[in-house]
Amino acid sequence: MSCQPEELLICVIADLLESDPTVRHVAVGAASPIPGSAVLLCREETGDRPRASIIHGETNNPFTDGAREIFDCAAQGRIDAFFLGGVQIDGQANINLLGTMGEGGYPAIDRRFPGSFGSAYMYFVVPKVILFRPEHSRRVFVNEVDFISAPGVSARDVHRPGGPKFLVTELCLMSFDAERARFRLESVHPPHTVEEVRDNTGFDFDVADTVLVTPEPEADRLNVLRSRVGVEIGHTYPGFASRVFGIEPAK
Amino acid sequence: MSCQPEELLICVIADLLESDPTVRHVAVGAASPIPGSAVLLCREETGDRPRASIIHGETNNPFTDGAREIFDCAAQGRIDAFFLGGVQIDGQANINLLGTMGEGGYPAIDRRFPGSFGSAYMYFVVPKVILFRPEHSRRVFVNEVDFISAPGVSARDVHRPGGPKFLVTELCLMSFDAERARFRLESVHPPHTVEEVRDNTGFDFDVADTVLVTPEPEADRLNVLRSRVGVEIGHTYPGFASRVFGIEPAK
Amino acid sequence: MNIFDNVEALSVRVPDGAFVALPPEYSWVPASLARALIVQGTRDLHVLCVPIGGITVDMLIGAGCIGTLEAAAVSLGEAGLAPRFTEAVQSGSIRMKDSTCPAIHAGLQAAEKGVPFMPLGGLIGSDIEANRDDWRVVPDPMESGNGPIALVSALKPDFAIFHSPKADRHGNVWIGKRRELMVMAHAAKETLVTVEKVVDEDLLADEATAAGTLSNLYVSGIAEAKNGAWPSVLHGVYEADREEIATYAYEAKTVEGFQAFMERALTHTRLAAAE
Amino acid sequence: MNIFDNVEALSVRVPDGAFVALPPEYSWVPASLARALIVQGTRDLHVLCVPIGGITVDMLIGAGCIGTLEAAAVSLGEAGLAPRFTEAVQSGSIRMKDSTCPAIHAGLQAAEKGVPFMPLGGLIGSDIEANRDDWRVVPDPMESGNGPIALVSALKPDFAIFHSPKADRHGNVWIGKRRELMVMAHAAKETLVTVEKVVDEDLLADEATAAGTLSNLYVSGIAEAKNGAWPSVLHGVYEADREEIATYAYEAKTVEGFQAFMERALTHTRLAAAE
Repeated sequence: MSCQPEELLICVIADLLESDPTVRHVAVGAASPIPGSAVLLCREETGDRPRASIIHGETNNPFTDGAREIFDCAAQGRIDAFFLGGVQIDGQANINLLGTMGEGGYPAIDRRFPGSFGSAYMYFVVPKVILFRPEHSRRVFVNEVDFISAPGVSARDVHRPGGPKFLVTELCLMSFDAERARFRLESVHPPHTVEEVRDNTGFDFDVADTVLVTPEPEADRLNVLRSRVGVEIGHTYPGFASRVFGIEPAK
Repeated sequence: MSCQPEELLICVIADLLESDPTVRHVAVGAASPIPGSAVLLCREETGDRPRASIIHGETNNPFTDGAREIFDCAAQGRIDAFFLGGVQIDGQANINLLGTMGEGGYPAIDRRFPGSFGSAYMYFVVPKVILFRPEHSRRVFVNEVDFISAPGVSARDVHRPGGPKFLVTELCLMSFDAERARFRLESVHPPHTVEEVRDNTGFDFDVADTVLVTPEPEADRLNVLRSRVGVEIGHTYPGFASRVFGIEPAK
Repeated sequence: MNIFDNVEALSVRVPDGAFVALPPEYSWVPASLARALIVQGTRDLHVLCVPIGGITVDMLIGAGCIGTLEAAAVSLGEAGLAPRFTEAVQSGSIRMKDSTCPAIHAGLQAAEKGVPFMPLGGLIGSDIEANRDDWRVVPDPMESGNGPIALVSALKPDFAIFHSPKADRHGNVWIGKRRELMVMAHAAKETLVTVEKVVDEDLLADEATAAGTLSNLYVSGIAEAKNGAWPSVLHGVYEADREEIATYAYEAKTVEGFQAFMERALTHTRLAAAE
Repeated sequence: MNIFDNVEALSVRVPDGAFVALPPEYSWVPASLARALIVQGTRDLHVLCVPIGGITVDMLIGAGCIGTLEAAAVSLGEAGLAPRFTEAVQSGSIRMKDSTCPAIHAGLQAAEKGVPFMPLGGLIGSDIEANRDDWRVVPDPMESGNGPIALVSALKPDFAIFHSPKADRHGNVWIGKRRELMVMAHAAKETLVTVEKVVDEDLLADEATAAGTLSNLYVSGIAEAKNGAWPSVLHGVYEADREEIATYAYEAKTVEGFQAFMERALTHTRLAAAE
């Protein structure tokens, strides 16, 4: 069964969650349909894990203490995994969600994006942050970000129970080692190659002894994704569900 | 019309609220039936002022953000007057709600009372705190309290928009001057005398040039108190309404 | 989250020495669960009253369950002083951490936010502050021109326990406007709740009920306990049993009177536990 | 507290230069009130997005109402970048105070508690923090062994403004589980609210509705505004008008397109104001 690029990425992320039994609760922020689908897929496949909290959603939303609750909840250690992206991401996992800077740097903005959202906080308090940025190019994966919305690593004396663990792009899956402050290439999505990853990455990274070929999702898995998961994620992201899964919102 | 001691005190306090147009909102804490009745009486008589918030009450209770809201509300400057008492009160308006101390002082307790409640906070943030302690004796009005639940005055560099303004007892009404950190006798309730106040007060205080005789409440006022105010306060303090006004709780 | 068959299935989860947050008598106190703790002989609890205690805490003290008590006050309200509390503090048989209401709320809010402390107005010059090693008065670190400020430490209970009119089958608990119960649950590691009734409706499904609901995300265990706040009030469900509280206030003035009172009060709890 | 006849009676209370807190698009944004501010030609507002902005803020920027903007992000969600915001920040025509969601919530909580700052986890090493003169990173004043901590300043808006499905005749406002609206109102000096409908029931009379109600203690003015959140969502009442937002996202990419769009969008508002 042929698989769309979004579907492969959903499965890659779902595998990162399924393989880690400490992930009991995952929160998904605004405008995150692929990570959101991955969490729901994982739950369909494990039967119960993880609890998925989709903020701003009307379903799968346990929060009744207002917009601050997700942040408090994370600081309490009750959220095990979260997703962040970036306009730019550098080799030390610094992320920039703000934009590219003009002459002299911030606040002179060259190209502005929405902003840092809760990244400067969630990156510190959630144990397993998965960086997710489909576009894999030297414009995104730079040697040094123009603006640090949230730093990849912190000085030893800074209280930081959380941080980046993986990076998922349209080309590959990388892991991140906070001690060494470096990414390592773990698997490459077919039909791409290690060289292609290297050519399109502006920072230096390690390469696993055996770089895997990312497995394509099986037909059963795609069926679950296109039916139950698609309908559920469509409640929060109707445009995405329509475009990727062809599921139109219920009237 | 003969008047009970509690009724006189209610009227004295009501006058302090009615005569001050800056008092738009009064909060009444736990176990405060006399101050609570005074606020309700004031509102009956002015027609609309002040708003009365009786915490823990099911009626006249605007708070929907839990037990902390009254404190936050006061810190926001939205509560103009509040009542505090004391096991001991000294001449600098330090109040002790905790108890009398044994040899060597706190934590060696001689006689323990409930505790300081929110006094260490409300005394600082509410502009007009009225101290209310019916028992007027040297056991209560001491030269120096055994334990300062909340201090009467603060150093100049301490942010303190609030503090004590008046003291109401079974014998008299005193005002408090924070600059001089001293009470001043303003009026004495009939049939008591200035000498009686002095004999029963363990601290030094100023005496107004003309000490007034506290006026006894008029019949109309007592009627309002014993009918509308009595019924309303009975919702929160059924025992008090029954004992003082002879109003039994509605079934 | 589990829904258990009886209150004892909750009480056994609370070990000796646990740090337990308890609501005040006017806000859905878990009286039935407290009696189960007494029957099981719990010892050395560190109880945090949020922010004041009443008959339930007094019983726990009298029964010897409490080692350390933190509260802004303990009282039986209109029924007068809390007799076992008064005696215990005067004799020094419990360790008392005297506090003030907003400091307890702020300490729980600090734990809710995962920060080590919360700044708070007032307090400066109070002997409460002077006797708290875990609070500090510091120069305003923001130099906002308002002088020194008090900082109170985060309060992170092992357990928040309370009673509620209802929970749903998913473990979402109705708290109404008793938001201190939500802060307690957020601050605590675990939350155990007794309810009058487990209901079929999903409390989170409708915005109208969701507004007053604590999510099961924070709840470890629930059990039904009919009249679980008795003799205290459960607003909207039943009033306080003023006669029972007045009887307690009178009888518990002596150790013997307290024991006789508890003997009667615990009979039902013991019978239920033995079933 | 007053209940006014129309939205303009609220908008005229907001002077040029006011510090105004605004909820996000998904949480009962006062779109109709914002359009009234545009029509009346309000200038130099300091707008605080709690914590992010959408089409309403973008319109206020495009119409020249905003001098300073504080937000964790501004976006049209699925419809893409917020075009007037993007242009204004790139050209430097507004002063942007970049923040992060929990810092905005914590700053409002500080104002709610009347303290000058709130401690907050994270932030350290972020360029957001590095560029905020009103935040500080200090050694932990409690020496709890957790290293340095960030402090964010209190945020005290002059006005909190939002839209709600209903208020009662006393001015108590239904907020459901949108508790950020309550924190905004507590932190702000005044709160102005548009509602779909003023209802006869007393929202505080019943614990079930009181749980989701903001007391009139915090509310200065209310006016009915049918479809007052449109084109954004009002949960439980109407969905977002995705087509309208997509049209805006496309047309507002140029100044001319924005003006043409607003000409159409404001016609109704102007007519209502002229009535």
